[in-house]
Amino acid sequence: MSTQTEPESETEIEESEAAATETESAVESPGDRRRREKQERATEREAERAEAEETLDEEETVQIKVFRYDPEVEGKQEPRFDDFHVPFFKGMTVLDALIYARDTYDSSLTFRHSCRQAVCGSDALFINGRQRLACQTQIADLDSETVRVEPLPHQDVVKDLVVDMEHFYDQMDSVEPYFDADELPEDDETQRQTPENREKVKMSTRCIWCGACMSSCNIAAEDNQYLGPAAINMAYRFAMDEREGEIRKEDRLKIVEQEHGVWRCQTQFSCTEVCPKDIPLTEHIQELKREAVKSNLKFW
Amino acid sequence: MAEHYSSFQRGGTRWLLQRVTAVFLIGVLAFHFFLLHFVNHASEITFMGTQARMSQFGYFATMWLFLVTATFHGVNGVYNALINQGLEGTRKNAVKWLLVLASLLLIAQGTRVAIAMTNLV
Amino acid sequence: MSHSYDRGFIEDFGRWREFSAGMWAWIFHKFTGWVLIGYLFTHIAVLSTATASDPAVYTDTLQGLEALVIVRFLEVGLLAVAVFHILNGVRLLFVDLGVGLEAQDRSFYASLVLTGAITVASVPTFIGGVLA
Amino acid sequence: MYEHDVIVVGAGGAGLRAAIAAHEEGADVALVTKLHPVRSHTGAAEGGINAALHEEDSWELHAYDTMKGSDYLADAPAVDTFARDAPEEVINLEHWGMPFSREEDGTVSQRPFGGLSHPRTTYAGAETGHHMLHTMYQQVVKRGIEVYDEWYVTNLAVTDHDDPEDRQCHGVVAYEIATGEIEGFRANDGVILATGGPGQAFDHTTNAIANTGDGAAMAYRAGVPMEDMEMIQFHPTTLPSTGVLISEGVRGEGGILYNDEGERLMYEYGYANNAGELASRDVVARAELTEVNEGRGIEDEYVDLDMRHLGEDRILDRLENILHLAEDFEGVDGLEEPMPVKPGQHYAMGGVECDENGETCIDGLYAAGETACVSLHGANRLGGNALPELLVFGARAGHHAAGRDMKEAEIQTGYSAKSEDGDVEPPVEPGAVGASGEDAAADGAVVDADQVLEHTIERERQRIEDLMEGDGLNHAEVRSEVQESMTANVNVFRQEENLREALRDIRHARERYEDVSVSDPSRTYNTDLIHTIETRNVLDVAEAIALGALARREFRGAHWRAEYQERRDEDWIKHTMLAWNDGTPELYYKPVLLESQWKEYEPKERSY
Ligand SMILES: Cc1cc2nc3c(=O)[nH]c(=O)nc-3n(C[C@H](O)[C@H](O)[C@H](O)COP(=O)(O)OP(=O)(O)OC[C@H]3O[C@@H](n4cnc5c(N)ncnc54)[C@H](O)[C@@H]3O)c2cc1C
Ligand code: HEM
Ligand code: SF4
Ligand code: F3S
Ligand code: FES
Repeated sequence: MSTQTEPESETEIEESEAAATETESAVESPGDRRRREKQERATEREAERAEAEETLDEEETVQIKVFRYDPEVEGKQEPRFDDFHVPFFKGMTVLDALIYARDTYDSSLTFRHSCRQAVCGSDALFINGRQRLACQTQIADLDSETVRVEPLPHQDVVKDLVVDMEHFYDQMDSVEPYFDADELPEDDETQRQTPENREKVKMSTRCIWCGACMSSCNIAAEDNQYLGPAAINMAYRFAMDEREGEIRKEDRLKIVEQEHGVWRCQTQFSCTEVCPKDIPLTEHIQELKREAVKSNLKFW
Repeated sequence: MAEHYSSFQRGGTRWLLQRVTAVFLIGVLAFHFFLLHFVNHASEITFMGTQARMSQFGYFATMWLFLVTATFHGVNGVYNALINQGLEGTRKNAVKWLLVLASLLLIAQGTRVAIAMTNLV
Repeated sequence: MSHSYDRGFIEDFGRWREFSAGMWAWIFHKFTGWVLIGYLFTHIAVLSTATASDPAVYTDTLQGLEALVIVRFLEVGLLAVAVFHILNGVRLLFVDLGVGLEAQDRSFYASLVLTGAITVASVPTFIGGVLA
Repeated sequence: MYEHDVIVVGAGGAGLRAAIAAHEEGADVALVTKLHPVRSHTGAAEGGINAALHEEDSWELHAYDTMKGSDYLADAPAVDTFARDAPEEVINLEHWGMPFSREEDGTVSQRPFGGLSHPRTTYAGAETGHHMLHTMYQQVVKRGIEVYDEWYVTNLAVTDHDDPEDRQCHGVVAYEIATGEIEGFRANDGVILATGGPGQAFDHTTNAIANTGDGAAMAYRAGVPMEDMEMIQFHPTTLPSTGVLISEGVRGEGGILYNDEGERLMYEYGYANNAGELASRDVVARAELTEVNEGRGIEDEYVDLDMRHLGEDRILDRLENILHLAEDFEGVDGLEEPMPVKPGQHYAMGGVECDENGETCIDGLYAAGETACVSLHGANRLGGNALPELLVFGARAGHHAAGRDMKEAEIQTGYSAKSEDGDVEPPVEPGAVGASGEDAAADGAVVDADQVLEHTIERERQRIEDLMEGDGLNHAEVRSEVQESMTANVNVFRQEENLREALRDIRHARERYEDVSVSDPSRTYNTDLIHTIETRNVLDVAEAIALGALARREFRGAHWRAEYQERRDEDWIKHTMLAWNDGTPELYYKPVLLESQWKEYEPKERSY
């Protein structure tokens, strides 16, 4: 079919222009009627909205309680919670509510966000007592009158909902988080990988570095050197990728085998529960423990 | 890359031993409890009874192994728990040797007691 | 970990209310493990009476202790602790083998229920002597 | 002041590839980015990466498809270079560990995609962009390339010669978001802009909130023309409340579009009697909007995309991620109810004018990725052609900036490439309000590199001081004013009067922007300030889009004009160019190159 010919839309536009100019035209075509009705509905909705804004009562609003802190600003140096009442709409996420509160009530409300679709990992927050991505959390699903939003626990708070991610990034970097094959084919050839092997590493490659898992783990909270579930999962992603080869795998196992590596995991499972990408973190950590033991047994 | 991480001790051995001892302990602990609280009611325990049991070589060996594995398992567990809490550096080392010392004392004393319970001495 | 601010009671008292099954299992296992190793040390201490030259010391000590109601109750507690530690220990061993990970929360609840049942069932045997 | 050979602004797919390339040449390269690299919007791409890998396929076919898809507004040298380099780049990516989906024999899978004559789209599940972004970031870590993350680049340090083509870029000025520190970054060999798309010029977009067209606006104000800005691709199936993309796969599997009256609109109203829901993106988007405009939209906003009849098994098997998207972002269960969808801004074909080597007309300034316009996509981008563009032209820009000897570019840049004066009469004066300060180059005195940087740092410091001072309007009001007007007036359907309306609104917003101030007094992580600066960029980019749309009086590719319903090849095979001109924008045209060193293309009707 061609995109160049669209006869019907041309006439429709002419019609609509005509309709716009000759509003008091006597005979109303069905199209005109619909457009008029549409117009009426729009005015109605606008009026409703105006009214709603005046009488924001509890039924159609949600209350969000947001953690506030700023080391620099007087009055915010002492952490506190601020309440915002935000008009609710179907499909509203916690991120939408935060954005509304910021843009309408307090532009100094600070949080990270970007993609709005659970791929950038910026907005992992502690929402109603659990690590979640704000953009991925429907307010309706929380089943609660108020939504309590805090920065990720166990991380230093920079300001409001923004935490210092440096330590998390350091842990990620410490597992040599890059593909590094023992040998590569010719320049114009790809490596082979069985679909089964890809399937095996698939879940582990989905990590978006949001840090929710690390924040939920009691061990990571206490033991600062613990690699943490995300970094171990990263190591898993490469160690299990058959394209890298055995030599590299040995090296990778050595990294996760250190005192503050996999052994620190006490299988609390909270990392697995909060991961927005459903990565079976505990399973991966456990598998690495077994792999590590196996590779050591070889030398006994 | 290996030398890069050589400062880290491989923790796999202790992890594995913790599991192996656990498997052993399941049986022995259950047996121990059952024997001394249900079969022979604890309140009826006398030195005579104990001596009779301990003088059997199999029982003695089991109890002694029980002591050793439980000590390792328990003390290693405590040590792990402390590392999990972020214990580091010199304090960690001090705690480590303290725990080793405590375990050795416990095993030594336990062995002494066990031998005293037999009719060998 | 150092905090550049004070999150007040939230950070100080932990978020236990928000803990999930796996975390409770960890806490209980830890607690029971510590109780057990603590008991092992005291146990050996008590049994040391066996090294006294007079066998009666040993018998008297044990029977004396067993005559105390509080000790009987403590024994019930010890049993509960040991049973939970064993059951959850088995659960953990399975987790280590990568078996039944999806059921980790249910197996924890099962350990709790079983521990409770076994403990209750054992009460007559333990308390029997002193109260009757 | 920091100093490196090459400074790459932006760490999405294009920025990362450019940094790796410069590093391959031995340059000391640094990435300066307002988001941590893995947070870049490249991670949102789902579909795939086109490259002619199969033996039966060829780069010529890929080039041909791309040119045809562009509706003959792409430059042949760009298209050919792209299609030739793409396979090598994809293989590179594979060597870096990209987890491509595989065939039984272990080779990389390729699937068919709209507008392609051969199945040549490589992919990694439905998360191709995520994997591509992460794979390249990993290589950046491996190479130890310096990354300044959460540093917001506020301006380019460019000499202030009168003629932009004499100007030279010596670096950038950036603001560290966490601390509020303003620093100069001196680039000895070149600055590469890779700041992504301008989706935030619209209020309904598949783009991230950080996609504010910063790079395009900065380059524009520094003197680089913007090219073909009117060419905006709208995607027909996005969720109404967030703009999250519902992949074409749903329609591919048999999903049906219904209007408020429960009619199967694509057939009922004859928008596409043959292809139905599977007609090309622009056709479906126009159909949906016509329904809404005609009053047959649901809640006068959207139409329904229904896939329930496919059955639970098939949905779970092939479209599971769609269920999650609808559930998480719209609160709708796709198994129980139809999903609301409407068209949303998706991709900008136009951008910073540059050549096949990524070079702009300003010496030492490069552009790559969605922010750039080499002119590869012309009037319409084929699905799966953006990601390989990041690789091919990201790499070329990196290599060239780091000094690799490359063949001279065939594409001409700068005002000197002009062929015709522009003929657009905007209803209001476009450009800067009271051109001064940041909007105009100074007296031409500052040319020495260090001096240029010092001078720019000073200006940025002053600008930020000014914004932080006083108490005025919240930028969010201005931003949403522009966004709403753009979506209402410069959308899928474009009519003369609406375009004029948009320009009036933008002017109004510009005037209001003069009164904007930042109310958060903190220097710590002040997003209020960052967003306020971004809003300025949104204004410039939105205006360029509206101006271009008003100028182009034909229907080509994604650009539909109510008054001109045909592609007019005799007059309009030319690029619309917009030069900032120190605050008084000037529109002109430059010829489209339909001939490259390898091939010549003949405009044909774009029918599928
Ligand atoms: C939902 C969606 C799906 C898509 N699917 C496909 C597909 O299947 N196939 C395909 O080929 N294409 C697809 N595209 C298009 C393609 O993904 C984008 O065009 C491409 O990712 C843009 O990459 P980029 O590197 O230019 O910019 P981005 O990835 O957006 O990166 C921009 C970078 O610039 C930085 N930055 C911006 N401003 C500043 C500043 N002022 N200072 C410092 N840093 C700054 C940001 O931090 C970021 O790192 C899709 C796009 C979307 C939105
Ligand atoms: C009878 C069967 C037993 C089993 C199956 C068992 C199992 C386990 C397992 C698997 C662990 C490791 C938990 C981890 O590292 O994640 C553990 C920890 C521990 N066990 Fe046992 N154990 C048993 C008996 C004992 C006994 C008899 C003692 C005491 C002497 C004991 C004391 C401990 C301690 C102190 C810990 C560490 C708890 C902590 O993490 O703080 N256990 N047990
Ligand atoms: S593993 Fe999951 S929770 Fe952890 S950082 Fe990655 S995506 Fe986030
Ligand atoms: S929460 Fe922590 S203890 Fe292990 S299973 Fe997850 S890393
Ligand atoms: S905004 Fe990107 S993950 Fe939520």
